Amino acid sequence: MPSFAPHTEEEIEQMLTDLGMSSLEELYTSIPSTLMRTEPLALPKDLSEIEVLEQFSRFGADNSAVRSSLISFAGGGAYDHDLSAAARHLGSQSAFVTAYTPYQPEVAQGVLQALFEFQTMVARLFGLPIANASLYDGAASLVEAVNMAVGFTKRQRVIVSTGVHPGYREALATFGAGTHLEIEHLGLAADDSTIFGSSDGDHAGAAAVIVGYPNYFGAIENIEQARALADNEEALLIVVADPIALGLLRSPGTLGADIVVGEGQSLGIPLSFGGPYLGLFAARTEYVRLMPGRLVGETRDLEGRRSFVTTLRTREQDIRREKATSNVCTNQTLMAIQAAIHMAWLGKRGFQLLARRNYDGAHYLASRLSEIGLVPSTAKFFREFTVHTMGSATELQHRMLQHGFLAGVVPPNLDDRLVFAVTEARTRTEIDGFVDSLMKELR
Amino acid sequence: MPSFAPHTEEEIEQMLTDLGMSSLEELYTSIPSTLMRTEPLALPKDLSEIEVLEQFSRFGADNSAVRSSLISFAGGGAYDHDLSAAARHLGSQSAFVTAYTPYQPEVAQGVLQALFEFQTMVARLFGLPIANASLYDGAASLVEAVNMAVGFTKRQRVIVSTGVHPGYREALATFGAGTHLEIEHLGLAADDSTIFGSSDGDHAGAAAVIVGYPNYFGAIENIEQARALADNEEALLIVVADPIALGLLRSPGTLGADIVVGEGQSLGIPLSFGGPYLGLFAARTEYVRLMPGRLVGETRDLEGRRSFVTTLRTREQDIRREKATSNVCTNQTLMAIQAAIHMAWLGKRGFQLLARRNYDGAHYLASRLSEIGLVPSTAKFFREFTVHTMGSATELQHRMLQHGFLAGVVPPNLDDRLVFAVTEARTRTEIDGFVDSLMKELR
Amino acid sequence: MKFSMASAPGGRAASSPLMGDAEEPTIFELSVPARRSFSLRDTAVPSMDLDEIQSWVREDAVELPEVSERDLVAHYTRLASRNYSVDLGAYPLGSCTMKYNPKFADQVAAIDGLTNVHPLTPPEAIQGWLRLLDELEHYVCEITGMAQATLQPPAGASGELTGLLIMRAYHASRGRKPTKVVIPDSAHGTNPASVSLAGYEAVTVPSGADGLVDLAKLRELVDENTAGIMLTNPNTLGLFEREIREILDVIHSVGGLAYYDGANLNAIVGVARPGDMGFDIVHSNLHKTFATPHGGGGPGAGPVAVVEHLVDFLPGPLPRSLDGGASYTWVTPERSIGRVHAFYGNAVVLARALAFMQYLGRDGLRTMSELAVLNANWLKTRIADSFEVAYQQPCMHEFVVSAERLKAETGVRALDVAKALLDAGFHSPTVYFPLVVHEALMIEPTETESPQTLEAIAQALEEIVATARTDAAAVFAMPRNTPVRRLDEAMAARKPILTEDQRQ
Amino acid sequence: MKFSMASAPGGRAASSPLMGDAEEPTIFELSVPARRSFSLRDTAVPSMDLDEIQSWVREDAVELPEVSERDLVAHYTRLASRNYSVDLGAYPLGSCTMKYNPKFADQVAAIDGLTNVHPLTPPEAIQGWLRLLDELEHYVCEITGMAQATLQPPAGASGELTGLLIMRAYHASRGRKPTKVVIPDSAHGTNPASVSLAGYEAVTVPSGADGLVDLAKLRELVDENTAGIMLTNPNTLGLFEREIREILDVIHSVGGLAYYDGANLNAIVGVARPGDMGFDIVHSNLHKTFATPHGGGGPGAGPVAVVEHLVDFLPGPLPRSLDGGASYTWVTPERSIGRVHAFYGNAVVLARALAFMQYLGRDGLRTMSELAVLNANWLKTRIADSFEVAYQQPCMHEFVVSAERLKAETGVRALDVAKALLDAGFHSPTVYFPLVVHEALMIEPTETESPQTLEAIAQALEEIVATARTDAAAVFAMPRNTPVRRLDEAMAARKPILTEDQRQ
Ligand SMILES: Cc1ncc(COP(=O)(O)O)c(C=O)c1O
Ligand SMILES: Cc1ncc(COP(=O)(O)O)c(C=O)c1O
Repeated sequence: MPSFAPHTEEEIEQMLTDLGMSSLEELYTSIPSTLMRTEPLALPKDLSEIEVLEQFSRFGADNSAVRSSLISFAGGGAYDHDLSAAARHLGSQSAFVTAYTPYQPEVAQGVLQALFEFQTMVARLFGLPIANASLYDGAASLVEAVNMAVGFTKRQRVIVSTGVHPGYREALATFGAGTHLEIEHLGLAADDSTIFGSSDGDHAGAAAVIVGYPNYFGAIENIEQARALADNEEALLIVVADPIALGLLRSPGTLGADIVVGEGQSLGIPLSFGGPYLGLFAARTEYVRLMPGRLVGETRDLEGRRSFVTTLRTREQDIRREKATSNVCTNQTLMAIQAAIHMAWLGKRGFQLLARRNYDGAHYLASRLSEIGLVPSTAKFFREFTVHTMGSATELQHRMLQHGFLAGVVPPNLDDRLVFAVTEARTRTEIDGFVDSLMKELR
Repeated sequence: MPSFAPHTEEEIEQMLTDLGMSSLEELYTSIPSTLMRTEPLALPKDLSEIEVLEQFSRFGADNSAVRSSLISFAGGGAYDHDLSAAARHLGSQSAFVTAYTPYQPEVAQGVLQALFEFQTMVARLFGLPIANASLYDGAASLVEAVNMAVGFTKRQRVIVSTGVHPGYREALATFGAGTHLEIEHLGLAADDSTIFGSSDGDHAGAAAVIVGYPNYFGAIENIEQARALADNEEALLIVVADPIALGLLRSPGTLGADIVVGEGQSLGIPLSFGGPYLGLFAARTEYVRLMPGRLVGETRDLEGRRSFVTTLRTREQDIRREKATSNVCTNQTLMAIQAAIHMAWLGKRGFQLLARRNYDGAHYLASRLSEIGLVPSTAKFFREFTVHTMGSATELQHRMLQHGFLAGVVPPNLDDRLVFAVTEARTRTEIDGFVDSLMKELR
Repeated sequence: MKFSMASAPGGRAASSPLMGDAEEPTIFELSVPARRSFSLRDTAVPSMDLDEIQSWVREDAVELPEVSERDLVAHYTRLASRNYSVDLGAYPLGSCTMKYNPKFADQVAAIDGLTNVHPLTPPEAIQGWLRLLDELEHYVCEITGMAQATLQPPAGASGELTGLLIMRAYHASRGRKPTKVVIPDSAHGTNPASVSLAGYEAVTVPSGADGLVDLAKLRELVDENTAGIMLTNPNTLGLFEREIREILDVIHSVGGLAYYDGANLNAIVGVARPGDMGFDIVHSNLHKTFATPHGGGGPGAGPVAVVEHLVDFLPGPLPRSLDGGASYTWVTPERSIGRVHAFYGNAVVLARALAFMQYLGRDGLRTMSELAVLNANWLKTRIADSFEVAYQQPCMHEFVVSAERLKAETGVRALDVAKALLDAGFHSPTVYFPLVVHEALMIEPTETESPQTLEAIAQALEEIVATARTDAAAVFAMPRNTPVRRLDEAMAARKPILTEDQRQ
Repeated sequence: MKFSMASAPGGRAASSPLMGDAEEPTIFELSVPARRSFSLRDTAVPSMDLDEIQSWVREDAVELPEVSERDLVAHYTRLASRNYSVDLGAYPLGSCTMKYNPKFADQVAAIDGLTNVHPLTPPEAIQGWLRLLDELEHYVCEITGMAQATLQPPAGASGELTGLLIMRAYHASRGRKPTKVVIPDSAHGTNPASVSLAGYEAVTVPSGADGLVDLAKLRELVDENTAGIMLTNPNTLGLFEREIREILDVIHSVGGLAYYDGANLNAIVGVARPGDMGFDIVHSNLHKTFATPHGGGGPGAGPVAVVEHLVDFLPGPLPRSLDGGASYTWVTPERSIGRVHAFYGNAVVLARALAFMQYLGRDGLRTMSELAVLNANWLKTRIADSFEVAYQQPCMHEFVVSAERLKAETGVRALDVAKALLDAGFHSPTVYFPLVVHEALMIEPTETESPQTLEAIAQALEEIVATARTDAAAVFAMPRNTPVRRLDEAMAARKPILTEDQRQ
């Protein structure tokens, strides 16, 4: 008997008697007997909670975690930041963790207000008037942004910079198979930034132009040029932004983006082997009725008290069904709340300072690497940049593991490059140690 | 500016202006200038929270923790049990952790009801009608029990078995210096149990007779004999009980104890390098007005709803002052709540099973040790027993650390003995491994 | 019928007022210029010049709130105290499987070697994670009766779309381009939405009076343009589609595939398997059946498992051992539809689910489903005098009743009943879904609620009905004991205020 | 006087009702025979026979509750939701220093290498703990101006008794047996209680009209039978004893020692030191000044620091390095009074306190005290129109006002004000203490509350006074918004029900 089910044998008997049944099997008379399993599942028998915990500790011991085993200079959409204890504590309150989607606003003001605050922070960060209450991750946000642009323009063609995160581009291609998306790419210059200029396709126009800010290789793209291309195509401009960069750089919204999406992991969420992360999504007000995902709005209760509720629900799948703006239902609310708390912990000045620390760390590493001959290809960057390795980047990365370093990420199909990232968590001592080890390996 | 103080520079200025002051120093004009420090404290400057955390992780890395570094066969008043996740989670809710002593019962029903439930569990465990809401630790509970017996009998003499935990006996001696306690000891037989028989002192009678159950060396004492001695002396019988043992053994209250005290660490509290732990205290009803510490009682609110409140407060120091039954104020409430939750998680049957697992483990170890010639001196024991080592026990314990074992505890001033403890957390594989390593060291 | 469960206390949030009844200010309203919480480490990294990127540098700082840590903590603690959750009491929310989530799984989710791993760490340094995911895939496949699975989809809806894209790739691989996917009229909204996103047309098959797919109508609908069908079984009315084999035969006979929406798996784990019923593609909602907490709306996880002849289309990468389990690496199937997540899905949620499965084990998993079904049937029968049970056959893990009679007699609607239940200390059931039942109340007690709690819910519902009959206005005015009372939702939608800055 | 702080929101628990208003059953009432939460590991240890101890084996099992984990979690989650705490709002409880506790210290307290260490692990395997304790001792001594300290006392009261026993041992070592310890009439109750337990007679010195020790009276009281004095400075009225040097000279002149009750240290950290004032023995309440959370009544920690000539009497063992810091071991002073705790005190609480001290650092610690004093003075002045300020000199970190006038005019007592404040969303101040002020309200805002919160408290107090004047009955009926309302405390004491089994 699993201990989560409260029923005692006696109670089960009694309940069955109340139902006029004599066994639990009888509950399943509506299932044809040919479909009923007679054998137990071919799975191990139950364990105590401590045994399961110990089993997972062993799984954990077989991984090289950052900080305890590895000093990370890897980014690529997942960053090793210092996390605030307050956000961790507050985000793990059971009232947030074990609540459902706020369908009954009278008893969900906690989640709803926290999401309203989150939406405000994301909108301000991205320089756009509205934001939603989260999507699955950066990739999902990009896919939804494209769907929205396609829905708005009624066009199938999108122009994507190859500087956009390869994982996001792959997801876009995967889901684009359903929506018959035509994806066209913009190449990169030697400095890792996108080569704009009117697209060479012979179509009438595109649904969207998509660039990273900074892009996957670290380059800070010229959003105004992207905007010009979009205007040419009468397309929407979608920017995939690194939220941390926006502590230092002008926000994409103010630079002309129509939709800004991004991965919110950097905003106080652990690396977590890639998930759960946090898809950010903001847009201009005119697209509000095309927005994917949940939106929390302000209203009043019948005593006139300010309160919050999910709103514009007619966009959503449970009401609009096959005509919904998106199929999303469960999103990443808990991550959104945690990110909001972390952003509030950093606050206006902390966020600015944090961004600067990331910048300084990356540029310090770049300058140290230049000294040993590894000159970054990326000309203008924030906290991430690319170097070209002589031999196999994967090989070099492998050897650096032995020194206790996670030496950047290798871009898919580009085994002669490493993209390095530095956050505020990396000290000068760690950076110097990293450069020393790299030097040894390259000698 | 420490980030815990919310005040901005501007607000400080403004508040000072409101007070007609021009600097923070002015607040301290009532302190003679000769007493005002002009130099800063000779302490390091502030650190970020992450730096402090890393500093403490380094402290932690310099200890050998049980499970991660050492497999523990040590007891001596501190046991390595499996902890329930539910108790850990529930006990760390901020409503419990960051509340003060429940002085305003209208907004402290959570703590008060949890303590009422705790009192009930302790009373049932010890087989006595009433229990208090906790004292500092097992030692403090013993001291308070003796004070109570002294207060009740108006005698200064107590008869203490040398089987009682040496740390508790030392604390009793320390505090007894204030209350002019005369402490007389009962020796132990070869099987580690107390030699009773009328005390050899020539006093008229004693305030109390004190025995362990089981005692420090592991022996299950004969409480009926202790009771007989106490009756002889017209003294109160105080039993220092291991709560886990009471899942298997008859409770001291039903065997005749007047006061039962104990250390509650085994009830779901981490080893914590010795604290915070949990002093348990139960007694017969007739002593209720002499009880030390907080008592929570049931009552009604003005709408007739059942509610809870600290009661019989006239015993306590804040009201009775120099005539109080005790000076205790802050106690170990959070530990009491955690222990109550853990006991409820174990429940009636789990607690019984747990005790049996402890018994089985210890007796299995004892039988394996007997095979290699280390025959326990303790004849009747629960989960802890004593073996006599050939050479220095401290030396042997030191060598066993290299094998990854915490090989019991060495009784103070008895360097030829080791007291071993086994809990439900020790597997047969671990026990066998321990015996193998011991064998190697003894060869 | 006589009922055995005394009305013992249980399952109800009776926390009653804690203090004050004012609004909680927003974090922005608590903000004071120059106040702060943060502290950053001293990295000793020198300040680097900004010259090269000067034209990108913003002049202003992002207007994030400026609060003390003390106020930050108090604010979000107070917000938490304004929210109902499973940990407070029962959540009989049909279709959502809101069951108690084991606390030890929180500790699993906090293990350093799991949470602090960068997703792009080379495979040799993440063997623990790869093994864990492989083991979970095995559990998912054994439970669903499938061959292999992707763990990438971060929620059920994402799993649906993934499954439909696999369906699409499968047809394409056979040179076919069917255009329609059949869904029953009781389907969850994500189903038709996913069908559209997969480039298919959703075709609705009606339910018969018995709440089950109308097989005759299905036969009429299906032709060689049919790519497949999406079903959940038990269906959204809580009923098992008895003729499932026949239904799927119809689909398979035209070369279509059958998709199983695993949202209702909680009824049948260890009892019956979608694979044995003939399904080809199955998603599981780990945040429902396998007790990963719902987080106020997410994160979840929606692994998709497929039969043997579809494994080639699974999204990559997949954790695979090429040396019989000695070591693991990432492998992407040859004809993979591609990634559906930037990394490997909601990995930590996946770990929680595996922990839950290991804890319950082979037998416990089956008992879980049996008791979920027992609870639902008992409660359905228990409240049958108060509301009309929509369908008479034994239900599975959830059931639907209607408040139509009550509405006709008193004006009190399903929505009012839902709101009134809040005052009794319980979360409301799902209302007005599925759409095929009028004034629907969809109730799913789950196996984690005790008979005492079920009895308490039943009594609360009875009391609401009794009040409706004597004083309907009192019911309309409920809830009264909640942090706020009924909201003006129309006002929220009319001129949406979605951020602090949109407020006048 | 004009006040600058606008009434911005802040510091107030406005969580308002969450649902239901019923009692929460006890865990025993939730119990059902044979229900369970627990799971125990499979140790593979064989079952051993019980023959030898058969006569001790109990027949019955201990009647612990039998509940599901789901009900267990819901019960204690609901209980938590019935409790006020610092994390919810302000707690201006004088003498208690209820300040915000930093959350990162919870993480410190959870570090495996600290929490999972057995106290009797040999010193070579606990170097981290020994260093940590040594470092904390250094901080405590530097802050108090003392030579060495024991960290063993698990709370303030235990520290007091420890200090008095050191006093006793010191006199004994000099062949003296003085009998009396002087304490002021405003002293906290633990002081006289500790004096008795140390075997001394408590002799009270009255305060003058200015709230300070009456030096002339003190001179009359003190003679060679005086073992020492116990003071807290600032004193329990929140006033600094200006003539502290003179007071202590009187004591020292007869060979007595001066004990400093550190409960009020929060006023003067980095500003003035007990050692510099002439104190010989000082305890610090780490759960007050150094922000370790109070846990609903504990655990705390009350280290005792002493001047050089008393170090020999400190309880052992002490963490000491005999090789200049390369390694540490346990050392017990030769004339030690002995242990006062079974192990080394509340070690994890000690770790939290050190973490707090390191976080604030040299300057932050002083700022902490300065702002605590600023807050107290500001609030005192702000509410001076509503209540009579008991003493006019600038206060330190707390202050005492009297509701005597209010009581005379309206019948509303200090207690009623305290209860009414609960309804406003704040915890009450301390009332009827210190005893020397009638209808006392003792208020300590602490430095962690913002000026906005102080203003909100002031407004709430003003409103209560206003209500008292217009409708005293309304105040007597408060609180109304709390989980329960005023309790019948007499009934509780008349026939105490202290356990479930004592209930009829
Ligand atoms: C029947 C059914 N299908 C699909 C889903 C979608 O799952 P998710 O919310 O994880 O995207 C749900 C969720 O409520 C559901 O009830
Ligand atoms: C002035 C004073 N002294 C001593 C104490 C006792 O400290 P503890 O509660 O830690 O025993 C207190 C506690 O409230 C106090 O306020």
